[in-house]
Amino acid sequence: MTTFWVLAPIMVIAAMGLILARKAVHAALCLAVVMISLAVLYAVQDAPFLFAVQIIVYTGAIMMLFLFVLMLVGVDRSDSLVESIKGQRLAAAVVGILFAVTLSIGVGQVVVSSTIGLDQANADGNVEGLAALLFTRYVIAFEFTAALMITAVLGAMVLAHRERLVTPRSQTDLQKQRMRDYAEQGRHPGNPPTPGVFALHNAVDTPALLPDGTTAEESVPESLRQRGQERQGLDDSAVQDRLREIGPDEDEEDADR
Amino acid sequence: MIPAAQLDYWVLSPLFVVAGFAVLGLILEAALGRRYRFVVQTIATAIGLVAALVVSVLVYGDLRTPEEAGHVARGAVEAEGAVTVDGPGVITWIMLLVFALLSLGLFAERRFEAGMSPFTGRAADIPGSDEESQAVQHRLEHTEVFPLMLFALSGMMLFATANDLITMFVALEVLSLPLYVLCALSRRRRLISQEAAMKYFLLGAFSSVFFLYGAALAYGYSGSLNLTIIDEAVSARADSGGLLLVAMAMIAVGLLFKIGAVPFHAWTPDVYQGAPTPVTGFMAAATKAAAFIALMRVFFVAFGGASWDWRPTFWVVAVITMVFGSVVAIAQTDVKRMLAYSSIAHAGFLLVGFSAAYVGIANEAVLTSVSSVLFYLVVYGVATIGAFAVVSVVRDSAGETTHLAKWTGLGQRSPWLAGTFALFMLSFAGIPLTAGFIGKWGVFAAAWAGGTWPLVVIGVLASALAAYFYVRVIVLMFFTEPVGDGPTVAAPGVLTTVVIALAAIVTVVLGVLPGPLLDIVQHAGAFVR
Amino acid sequence: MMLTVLAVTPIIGALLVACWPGASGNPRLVKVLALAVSLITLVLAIVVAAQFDAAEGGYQFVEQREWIPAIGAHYALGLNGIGLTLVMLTTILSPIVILAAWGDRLPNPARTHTYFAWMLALEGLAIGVFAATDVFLFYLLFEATLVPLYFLIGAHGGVGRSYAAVKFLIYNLVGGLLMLASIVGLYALTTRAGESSFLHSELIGLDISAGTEKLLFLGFFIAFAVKAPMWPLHTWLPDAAASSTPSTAVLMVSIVDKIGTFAMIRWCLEIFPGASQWASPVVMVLAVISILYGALLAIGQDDIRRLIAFTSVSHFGFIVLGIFAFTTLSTSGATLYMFNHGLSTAVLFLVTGMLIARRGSASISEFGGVQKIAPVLAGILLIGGLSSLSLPGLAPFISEFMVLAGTFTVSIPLAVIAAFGIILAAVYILLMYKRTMTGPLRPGLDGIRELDGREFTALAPAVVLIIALGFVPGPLLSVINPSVEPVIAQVGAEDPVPPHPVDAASEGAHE
Amino acid sequence: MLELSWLLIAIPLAGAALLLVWGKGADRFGHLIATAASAAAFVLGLIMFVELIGRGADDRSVTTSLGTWFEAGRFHVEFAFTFDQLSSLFVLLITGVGTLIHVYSIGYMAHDARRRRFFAYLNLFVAAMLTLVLAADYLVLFLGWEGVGLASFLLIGFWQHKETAAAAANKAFIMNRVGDLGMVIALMTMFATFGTTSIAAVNGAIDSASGSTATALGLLLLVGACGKSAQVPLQAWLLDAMEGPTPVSALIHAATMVTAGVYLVVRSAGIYDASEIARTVVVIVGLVTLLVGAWIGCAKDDIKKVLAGSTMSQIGYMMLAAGLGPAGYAFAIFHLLTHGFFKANMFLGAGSVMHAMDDDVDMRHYGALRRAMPITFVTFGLGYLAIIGFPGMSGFFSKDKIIEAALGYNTWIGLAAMIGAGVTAFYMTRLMMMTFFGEKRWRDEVHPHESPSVMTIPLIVLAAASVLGGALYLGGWITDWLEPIAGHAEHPHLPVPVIVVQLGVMAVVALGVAAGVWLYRRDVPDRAAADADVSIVTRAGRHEIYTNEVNGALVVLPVRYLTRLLVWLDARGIDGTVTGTADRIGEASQQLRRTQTGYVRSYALGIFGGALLVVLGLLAVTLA
Amino acid sequence: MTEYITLSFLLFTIGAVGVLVRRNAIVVFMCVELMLNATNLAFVSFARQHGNLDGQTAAFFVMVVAAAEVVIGLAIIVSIYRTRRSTSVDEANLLKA
Repeated sequence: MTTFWVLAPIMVIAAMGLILARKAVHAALCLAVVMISLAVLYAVQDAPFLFAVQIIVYTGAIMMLFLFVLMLVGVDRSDSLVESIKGQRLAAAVVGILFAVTLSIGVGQVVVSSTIGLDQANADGNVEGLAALLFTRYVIAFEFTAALMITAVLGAMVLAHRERLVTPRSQTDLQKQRMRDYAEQGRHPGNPPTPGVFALHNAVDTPALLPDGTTAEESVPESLRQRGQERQGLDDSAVQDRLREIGPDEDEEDADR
Repeated sequence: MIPAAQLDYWVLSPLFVVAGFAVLGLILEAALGRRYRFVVQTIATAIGLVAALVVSVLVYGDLRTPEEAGHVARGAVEAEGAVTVDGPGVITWIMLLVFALLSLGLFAERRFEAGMSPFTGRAADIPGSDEESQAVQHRLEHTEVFPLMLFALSGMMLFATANDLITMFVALEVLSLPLYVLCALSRRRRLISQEAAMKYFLLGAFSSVFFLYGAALAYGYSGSLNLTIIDEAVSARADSGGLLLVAMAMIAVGLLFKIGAVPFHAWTPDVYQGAPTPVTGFMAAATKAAAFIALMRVFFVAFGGASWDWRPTFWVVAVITMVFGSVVAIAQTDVKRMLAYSSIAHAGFLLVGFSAAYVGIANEAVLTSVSSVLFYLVVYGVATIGAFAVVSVVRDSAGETTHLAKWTGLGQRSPWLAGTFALFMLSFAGIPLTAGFIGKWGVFAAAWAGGTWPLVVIGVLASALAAYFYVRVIVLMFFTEPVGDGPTVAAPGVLTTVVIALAAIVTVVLGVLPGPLLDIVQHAGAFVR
Repeated sequence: MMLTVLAVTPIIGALLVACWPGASGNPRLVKVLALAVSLITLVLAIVVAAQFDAAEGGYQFVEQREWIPAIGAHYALGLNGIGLTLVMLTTILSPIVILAAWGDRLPNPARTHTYFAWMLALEGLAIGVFAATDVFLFYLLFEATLVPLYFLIGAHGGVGRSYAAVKFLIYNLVGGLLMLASIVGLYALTTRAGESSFLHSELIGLDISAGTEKLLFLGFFIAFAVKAPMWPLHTWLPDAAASSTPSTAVLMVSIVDKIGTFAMIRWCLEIFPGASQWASPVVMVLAVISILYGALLAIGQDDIRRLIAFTSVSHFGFIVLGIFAFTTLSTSGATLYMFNHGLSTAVLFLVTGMLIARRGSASISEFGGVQKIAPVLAGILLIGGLSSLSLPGLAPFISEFMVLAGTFTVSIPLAVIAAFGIILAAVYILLMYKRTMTGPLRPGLDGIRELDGREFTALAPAVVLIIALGFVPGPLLSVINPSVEPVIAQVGAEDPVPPHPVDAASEGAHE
Repeated sequence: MLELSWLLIAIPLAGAALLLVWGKGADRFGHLIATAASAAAFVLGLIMFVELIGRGADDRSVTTSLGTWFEAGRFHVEFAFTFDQLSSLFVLLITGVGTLIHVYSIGYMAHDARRRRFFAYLNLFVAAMLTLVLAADYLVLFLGWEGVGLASFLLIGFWQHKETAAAAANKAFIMNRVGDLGMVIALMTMFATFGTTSIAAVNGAIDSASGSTATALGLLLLVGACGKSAQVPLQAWLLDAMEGPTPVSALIHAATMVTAGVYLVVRSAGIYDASEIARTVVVIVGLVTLLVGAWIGCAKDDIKKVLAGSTMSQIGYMMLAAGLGPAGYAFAIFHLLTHGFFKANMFLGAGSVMHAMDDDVDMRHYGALRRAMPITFVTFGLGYLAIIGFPGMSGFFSKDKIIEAALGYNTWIGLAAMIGAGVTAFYMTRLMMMTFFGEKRWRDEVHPHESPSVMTIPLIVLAAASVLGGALYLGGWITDWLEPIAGHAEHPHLPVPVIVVQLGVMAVVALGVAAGVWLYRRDVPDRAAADADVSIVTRAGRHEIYTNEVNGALVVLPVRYLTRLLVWLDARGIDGTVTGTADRIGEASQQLRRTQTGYVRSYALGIFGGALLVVLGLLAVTLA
Repeated sequence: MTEYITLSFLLFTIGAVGVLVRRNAIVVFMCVELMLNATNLAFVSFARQHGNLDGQTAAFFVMVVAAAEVVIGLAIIVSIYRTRRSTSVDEANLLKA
């Protein structure tokens, strides 16, 4: 009983954390707390097998999956605190409270019959007992969990797997291509210029300045450019002055950007 | 030592045939080259369905008759008490298999998308991206839809015959998960397809937890998950049984969600609209059928002893569902959404038949709640698949044109297609000489016999309301001059044509000569306890 | 088999007309084919009538076959005198209507064949309705008649057709569905009583508790009151009549609406005698309201077709009044009224339809002085109008008098108030006649032609019948009376004995 | 022969049908066929009449049945006709006068393109009128009753291109329908009380029924009679009916149809004998109409309307007589017959005048026509003498008898009837003076001329009848003849000797004539004096004592407004409820549609809330 | 016993409320998982009360099912994220009314 009274508040608080935490990761951690506590409660209630499964499958596998996905979509995203649907929170709270109260009143008064306990059922061992049920009474359900698993795999494949349609080019191919480009279009075969050589900034998101004062776009990594995260160092007055000295030609080029 | 489970594989074989062919499909998926997959998968699925159908019919013939079984029902509890192979159950199997066969015709139709299936070529691609067009160029097709459909079907079949709540829950998930995936696979309008999948998934998961929690409480009440044993506990109860009531309520929520009853209906329009049309048809017909039989099984078998406790609540739900579905459908401008609301309204009519809980008179072949609902599900399902098949044919360059405004003048452009659609609409509306009429007749007859004539009166008024929007579609198709270009009707492929024709024929035949089928559903008897 | 053949002939005809190769491109062929089918049906109906033994009464040409054993529905047909009267009306009017419809200008001339096909289909279904002796079959056909009419109005009507069609359908559907609820109730009752059955003969003896009976009666009655149509459930009719072609209007008002009053006799009175007695005061009051209300509204109409529609509301009031007075005289009169009203309304709708087609407008105020250039048209309109106002010597007078006199023996106030309808009838008909036909010819009407041969041929039979039946209604009444008497007996009513009967000797002096 | 009464009807009916169906082909000779039909009917009637005279007094009622008209339940109507003393007189009047008018019309309508149709209608009328008088059953009588109404409608509105004619026709028909309502209710009462509508049976059994039934029947039939005979308060249509061609006015609206009400009362003698109240009301109606008609006759300038007012007035006399019971029935019929002669005569004369005056009906445009149209003048003059009751003329006998009977009934009523005679003399003199005497007032382009002989011959015949009609009373023949039907009439007990009464009447008449001559001896203005310039009495007379206005205010306007109200209510109220419901549902649909927000979380809230409700519902059902 | 069930109710309700108020699809889904866990707690507790192992078996099945569900669910969420660059459930509302 002590275990229960220790864990129950923790679980409730952790569950509330699931609702209240702004960051998804925190919510996930809260859930993990609940799950582990739950595992303990299983153990207390003569369910050692479930205790193990809860830890291994739930906390170990399922929660990890959640975390993977969270990382995939951006760990540091946090929900905005403003509720966008009018009255949703209030309604949720009211319904929730009413629901809990109704359930407690409706059910609470009834659950008074004495607890039989699992000593007899677990006489041959908890796992054996479960297995006996699993392979007799619930064998059909058990067999159909196979279908469930297959579906899960298949579904994940269908939704997330991208069949490769063109063979990826090898290093050799790339090298050949590069030389060909140089031969035909005169593109520089070597590495692009390194970024961050500008006096005031020294970072990968700052494009290198060419001797004529213009920036070398290709010096910033492709991915940053696509996200539009490269720093526009050109607003610095020194650069502006320099640009003015150089003349109209470069201005035009500037405008092109 | 654990004794081996006593399984009568023969009576359970339809389940295993379907599931087995699903697995086979998976193997084929891995083994075959891309060029052959689609055709082979289609054929394999068809063979599996037909085989299961044949086996089901044979199993039905083998069921113990009521005389042999010693009670009013036909059949017996099998598989260690987990599955009930009884009259209504096997008929549901047959019904589901027929729905699946019809839907398969739509799944496999490759005429509309330049020789490609109605499903997206590669679900993982971002809509509108280069990859997607590349996938189209390479003529990619997700042939996994066939095994997925078979898995869903196996889940439905198990769902309808499960005799314990855990098996039922597993079946519920087996039927739901493939559908979630299928919903996301529309070739056109990927965004809403994915949205539909997500909504369906989140809400489906949410509601299934309610079912599960109800099961837990029922277990808490009776100490067993087996419907038969729960029934014993319920029948023997002395107290008011708050635990039982809450258990029933929560289980009802889960099942009503699948049926699409108000206020658990909200997913229906969105998902029906977003999902690929063949999937919508399959889902609308089959899921509803399976879930309804499961609902009836749970409430008649496990909670039959408490029927006066749950009936009033279901009456209210039935009324709200009928009225809400019919009323909101009026304002719809999208065919698929309209059909979705119509399916909500039909759920209401079905609930009328169900909530009367009329079990009939001993040794008399009369329309009971079970038999009338079975009949209704057949006619509704067939017409639904037919209607969605028609929807899949009415297209313009951007795919299906589901906006009703685009349907104006369809009757003049292609009278046969519009005529069949009108036929389905009339059947939905319950106009005599269509199957829908006999269906409505049946549930109302059962309801009246069960003593709930006010529900019948409300029901008929609601069907008048419903008739309004069905008729509106007919007006649109036949009496309104087409605006601008009007719909382009793609020449339907053989498969779709066959599906539409079959559905139309069944709708008419069951409207004029419903005798044989009525006979069958009446003799299916009650659920085995 | 005879009745099946009779009912199926037009339906097969309809399929023929609809599917005849090249039908859509050859309206002439379609018309001839449709007319031929309707004439064949008429011949068959005459054969049936000739074989009908009027003296015997009861149901004849009975056919009965199990249809849906699962719910106890039978394919059961049979005609009694009342049914025969209406079948004759249907078969007589159909060729007239089809011939009159030859010149109809349809919104989509390419679909002429469906127009005629639907008409024939409607004829077949109506015959089925009048012959059905199984309430389930009856209901099916009753509702099925909505479909052809719906398409006739909605696809082939005039301005506002789509609205009118939907209104028509929904109104009738609501009524029909309420009846469905009652039929479901009957099913539950018969099931409980043993074998479920919908046969008229079985339902007549059904033991129903008073409360249930009233409930079931209401379901039936409302359906029929919508169909008939009775105040205040009438508002679909003017819209539907104004938006349909004249032929459709005739089929609707003269035939299909009769199903309502016909069914009141066959199903309400016979199956629910107690409830009919219970409801009769209210129904009679509603009927009287219908009579006066319809007449007053007819006076206020400017659209000729709406006017005729409202006159029909008034006339249906008479019919219902006669039915629910429960006297042999009034109920026979009501039955005869159905036939006569069918004829007179047909003449009115068709001849005004021809007039409207010539002018392109249905507004009374756009006519005037037509008599001068089209005297035959005017004459036929006048005869139709006079029959509508129940001029003695024309058929409707007899039936109207029978209804009134029968009602008078039951309720003097209602009969007297209803009798005011005869004044109002004169007002609405004569005002309409005056405004359209007399006075100086209005400008713009110069082009109006006299009736041509086809139109005259279509109208003449109806006119002749109206006049002939005004003097010699005997043949019809001899068929109707023996069938009405059992109905009155079934309701448990007896004709009131006059307080001072003229003794037999004096009565005998007449004969 | 006497069983052939149906043939009397059939001949003109066949004529009518033939003319209508034959169509244009019969245009050239249609009028001859119609006249021949009418004449044939007259000849047949005459033969039958002679045969009837030859029979014994008890054997003079012959009923023939053509078979059952219709029957159901207890109800049974024979299509039967009775040829008896009363109907035989009517047959002769109708066919005789009718034939003359047919002949006259040949000339009068010679230039009308639709003459064939006119004759068809005339024949139709004759047939219907014969049905009316020959009917052995009230319902058959009603058939004729409405038939003459129809013929009247068709003939009043014969010149349909005139709005006024069409309106007058409608007015006549609709006002008659009000009377018909009374008839129909009377018929229903008969059926409900006696189980039959046979005239003989009802009148024979009336004594077994309560007095109130007899009163009710009497009053209801009177309503019918008032409508048909243009008695107050249903008199207003008659003056408008003068829109019809003049022969029509002569035949229908003077000689025959309008007297049908009197016939009905006399025919229903049994009923009226059984009810004092009903008879009293008949007397009052007759008296009032008598005076009102005379009043209107004094004020009108339209020759036909003067005659129409006179007709009302004279029928008032007949009604008055009929209301006196057995004392007056025979005299009512007597006056009816003589009136038929002289009024037809005068109408036809008026027609002749109009014919000469280019269809001008305003007497102020006449004057001094006696020289231009001598035959018309003479015949008209004889009619004039007859109507004012110049001694020896037919009117003298018939009217005098009525006044005597009225005096015997009630002194004041008798006196009123006497005054009426004086007024009659006045307005008829006025008419004569304005038309035939004084200076000519017609316009120059009008060239009055005598009518062709086809028109004058009927005039002469009728004039002769007007003069000699009194012969019917020779030896009290007519009272004796009608006694089996009208009952035995005691000689009235007069306060003064009969001769005094006769002299008194003559004095009053002379006074009226003198006043007329004196007032109209000089020229009258050829334009009407404005209403403001004439006395209120004249003004009222010109406006038909405002009955049209009263009808309008009491009936037409309320009905019109009621109709408008109902049309509005139907659209807004009843249909409004329906369409409103539909609209509400549509709105509800739009509103409920918004619950589908597209937000998964809203849907989830729905599910969660729904779950709560289902739980609460189940708990409530069980625990409550 | 009652306290276990009450705790289970509480967790279930909190989970349900979480589904209603959280916008991140993944968190919403985690809330569903919380509800499943609450259910499991009820199963296990009832199993002890009734002295049979059916409840524990049920809980086991629930875990298996949950695992499969998570796979599918996350796959759907990821595929939506790829398209929309967002996991907010509120932003997916093209389908409505």
